[in-house]
Amino acid sequence: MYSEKVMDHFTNPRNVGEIENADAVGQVGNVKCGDIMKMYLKIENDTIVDVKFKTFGCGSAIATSSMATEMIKGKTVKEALNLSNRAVAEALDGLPPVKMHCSVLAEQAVKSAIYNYAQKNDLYFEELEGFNPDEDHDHHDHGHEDEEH
Amino acid sequence: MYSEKVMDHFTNPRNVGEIENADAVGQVGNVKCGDIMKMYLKIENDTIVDVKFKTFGCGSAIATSSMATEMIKGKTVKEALNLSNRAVAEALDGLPPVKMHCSVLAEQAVKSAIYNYAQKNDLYFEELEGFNPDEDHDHHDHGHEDEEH
Amino acid sequence: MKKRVYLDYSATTPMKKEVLDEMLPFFNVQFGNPSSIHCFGRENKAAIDKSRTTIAKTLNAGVDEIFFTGGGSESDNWAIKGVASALKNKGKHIITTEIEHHAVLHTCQFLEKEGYDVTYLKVDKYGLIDIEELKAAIRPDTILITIMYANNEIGTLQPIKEIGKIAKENKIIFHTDAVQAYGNIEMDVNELGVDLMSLSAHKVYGPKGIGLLYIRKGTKIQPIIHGGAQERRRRAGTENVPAIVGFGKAAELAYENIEEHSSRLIYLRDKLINGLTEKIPFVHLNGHPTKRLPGNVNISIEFIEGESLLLMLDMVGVACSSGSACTSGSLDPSHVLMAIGLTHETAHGSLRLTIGDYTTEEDIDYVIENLPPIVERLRQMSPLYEKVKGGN
Amino acid sequence: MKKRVYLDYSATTPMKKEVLDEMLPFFNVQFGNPSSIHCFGRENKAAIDKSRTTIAKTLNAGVDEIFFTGGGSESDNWAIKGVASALKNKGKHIITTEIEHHAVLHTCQFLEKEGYDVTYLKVDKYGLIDIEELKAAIRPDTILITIMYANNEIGTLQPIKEIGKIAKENKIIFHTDAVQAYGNIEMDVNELGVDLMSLSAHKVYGPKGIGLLYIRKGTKIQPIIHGGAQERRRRAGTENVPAIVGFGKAAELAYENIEEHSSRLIYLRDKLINGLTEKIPFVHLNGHPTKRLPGNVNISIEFIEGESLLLMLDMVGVACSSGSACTSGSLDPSHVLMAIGLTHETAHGSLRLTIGDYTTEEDIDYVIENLPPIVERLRQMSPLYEKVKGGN
Ligand SMILES: Cc1ncc(COP(=O)(O)O)c(C=O)c1O
Ligand SMILES: Cc1ncc(COP(=O)(O)O)c(C=O)c1O
Repeated sequence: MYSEKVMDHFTNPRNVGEIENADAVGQVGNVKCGDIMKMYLKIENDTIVDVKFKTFGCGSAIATSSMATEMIKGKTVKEALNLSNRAVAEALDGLPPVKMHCSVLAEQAVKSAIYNYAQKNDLYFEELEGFNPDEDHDHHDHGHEDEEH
Repeated sequence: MYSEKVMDHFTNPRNVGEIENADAVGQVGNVKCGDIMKMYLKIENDTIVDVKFKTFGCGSAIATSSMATEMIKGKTVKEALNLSNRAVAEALDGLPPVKMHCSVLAEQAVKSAIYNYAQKNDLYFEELEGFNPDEDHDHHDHGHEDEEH
Repeated sequence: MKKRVYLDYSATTPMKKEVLDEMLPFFNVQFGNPSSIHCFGRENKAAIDKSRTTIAKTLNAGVDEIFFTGGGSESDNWAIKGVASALKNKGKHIITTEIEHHAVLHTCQFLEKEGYDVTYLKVDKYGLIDIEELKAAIRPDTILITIMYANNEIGTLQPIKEIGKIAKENKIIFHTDAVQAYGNIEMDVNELGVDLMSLSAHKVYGPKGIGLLYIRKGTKIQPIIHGGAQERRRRAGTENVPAIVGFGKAAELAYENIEEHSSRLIYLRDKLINGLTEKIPFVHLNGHPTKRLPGNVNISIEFIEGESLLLMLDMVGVACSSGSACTSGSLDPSHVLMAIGLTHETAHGSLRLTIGDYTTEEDIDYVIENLPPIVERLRQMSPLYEKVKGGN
Repeated sequence: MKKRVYLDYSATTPMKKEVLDEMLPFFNVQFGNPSSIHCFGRENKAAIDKSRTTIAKTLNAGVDEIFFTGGGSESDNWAIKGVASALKNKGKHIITTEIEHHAVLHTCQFLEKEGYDVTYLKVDKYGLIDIEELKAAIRPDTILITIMYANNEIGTLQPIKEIGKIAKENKIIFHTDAVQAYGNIEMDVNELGVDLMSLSAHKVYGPKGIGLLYIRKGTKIQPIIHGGAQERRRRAGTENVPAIVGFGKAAELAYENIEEHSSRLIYLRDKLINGLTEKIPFVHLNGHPTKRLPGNVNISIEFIEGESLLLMLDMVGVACSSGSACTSGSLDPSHVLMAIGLTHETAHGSLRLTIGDYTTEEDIDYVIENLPPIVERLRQMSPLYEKVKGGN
């Protein structure tokens, strides 16, 4: 079902935890769908110097959180905003179709944290144009993508 | 499926054949249902001294013909008229429900031959009251008796 | 080899060796079509009848009231659509519950689209229906009551006998999905007062792909698979002889010492429930404490999600499920757990461990030992757990 | 031991040893529910996919166009009722033939009662439909054409490709029951132009109780067994993993050297036909001399009845059938033989001998030697034979 990479990031998730006095905190998902991701960023000179996450969710939700944090660590905020869900999924050697929404959630968690950072510091990022952290990013399409044709 | 007695009478049918100058000949059944029985009787002093049959039909049609001829041989015409299909079936240690119509046919074959005898000799038997040798005695109920409840 | 503990007997069971042995000759020696007259087929009719007789005895049913199908789902579909079709001129109202298996629920939903009217009875926090609500739901046009015997997720047993009485008083056909109950509790179709009952062999150490519908003599029901004259013209298709023979053997073994089997399971079940609820905080049992399947344990573990729990358990060799195995294609929280009033997050964190004939006491101890650290690890990752810890 | 000659391969086949070997681990080792996440179940998804892929290749179909069912009858019911239900607002006219298997015929008759209109195409003396009649039968409200590939009684092969073309031109869904054709002739769903196709494993040395419906992508069809999310939500019920695996293996073996298999069968078939028609007077072949299944021999033997013939053949160890095995529950003369114009008595005296992988040339010789005296014996008992002899 899951690739070895997914299982690795699920069983040994990187960057689990919280950052006290984080510069940015974002949370996405909802309990209805069974996935919640919370992300903490430490940002210095526009660069993400530390990142931690906490996730309530399935194996791939934990793995995508772990992978996404690895992928933005050390990157500039701008670069992090350009992280796409496909990139996360690819870095994990793919996800089952029914689990693609987890990678979307990971992308949104990063955006949500940076949105929080932008708000606090009164910054503008065009990548966040139209982004609403309270929107339901999870399209409730679990298990349907390949179920009907 | 069939009792040993049925199989015995099917594989070694008694009284197969024709009687030249028979005193009575009767035929019942029709090809539609797949069973035709023809019976020949030699009658002396009201007693059936010889009997032969020919049957086109399934295993139990042949077996009931054989058994019926055995059961009326040496009997008076009156006694033969009282042969019931149940008696034939019982003598064969029973028939499958879907095959009970064969025993009916055997009974009718005997009656039909005696009817022919009565006609030729201008005799009256109350047992033949209402009997019509050309009637379709086979009620087309093959396979249905125990199929629905 | 790594320890493997199978605790998913409600999803499916391994076939017993005796069952397989009984089936083997029918695959390639005595393989004939039972409808055939010749010796390759003829004797298979007898084998089918033997199996039918064995099973009928376990249910105190007539031999001619047992009709083999391709599984529990087909039986459920047949019962419901078959009665709906046969009685459509009498009425179009069906009563069921919110916690039925999808084979019943989705069939009812399909019939709703076809113009039927379905009442879904609510259940209480234990998963039990309210008999008064059932009585109130009955209408002049009610043609069928379909209520499951034992729930596949939380194991709750419904008061089938009482329901049967009410159905009879109101002259309504009563179907029960007894797929989970069969082989685990004694059952007598006459005492229970059911008219139709679905069973499936693979839940009782028999083969997959074979089930049956018990049809009380005189019950009005249409076939759903038309064709040949098999199963006394009520279910077409070449008889699956090996599977039917296997089902018969499995039924025989299941009811040989049902009391012992059941009390052994109850002992292990209660040990597991007590062990887990004592050792793990924020855990509670779903379903009824006593009116439940002997082998069913269903707990909610707060703050964590079921799939990640299953994956971690799998890594230590423990196989179980979160909600019904049949529904895991969808990750929506189980409709059963929602019906008994759990919140979404609690429903997502549910674990079903089902015990069977090959479960040992060591297996139970192993789970009681290995589950708590896994739960703790996942909770450490969970954003929902923060607040609780903070509050401590 | 007494010689036993099985010549009833169209009724069912023995399972090949390789098939059984492939199935065995799935009964009690790798027995998990494929919907489960844990290792007892997870790997079974892969086993199912492998089987689906193997079978798809033999049909030149997409892997996601194969849906497993409980057998050929269920597939036929699904195809016909599924399309009827999905397209009921478009039209209610269905075209089929007089010589379909009962799984198709009785389903069509059921739909007639539900308000659908069915045209039953006639066939000629060989059992072939007339393409012009088919064209003429098409109406604006025709939603389905269902015509079998190979007839189970007389073996006649219909011009499926031509029918497919006509169906496509008229944008009508085309279903074919290929239960008898599969494994005996090469087939390519795209070349044939079929949208739906029914297969059954037990006719190709696979297990009983498993079949499939090929559904071309985009074909509008409703499920008939509702419930769990198996088979991509189109056919509910715990997957019959061992049987699916067995079906896959059987399909692989069947198409490994299909040409050799088929030419070997044709050789034996023609030897049997020639031997019997030469040695027994008043015998003729039913069905088409060349457009027929490689293994099918169907002859009418005048003046005698089929069942007694079968019983006598059984006594010398030869297993065959008279008409379809599925229809032998009823003793009415076969609807197929009546449709090709036989009289009742000739239809009653028909014999079907079907040849398969384990048939040897000695078996054929044995039948050619043993049948004539049996025929003669029964004819001596037959009142219908008298006249002929008298006339000689
Ligand atoms: C042409 C044809 N269609 C359908 C079937 C039904 O298949 P099954 O017995 O697998 O239900 C058969 C065989 O019985 C058949 O020969
Ligand atoms: C309560 C209940 N009903 C019906 C079914 C369906 O049975 P099957 O998988 O044999 O179709 C199941 C199991 O999946 C079940 O647990």
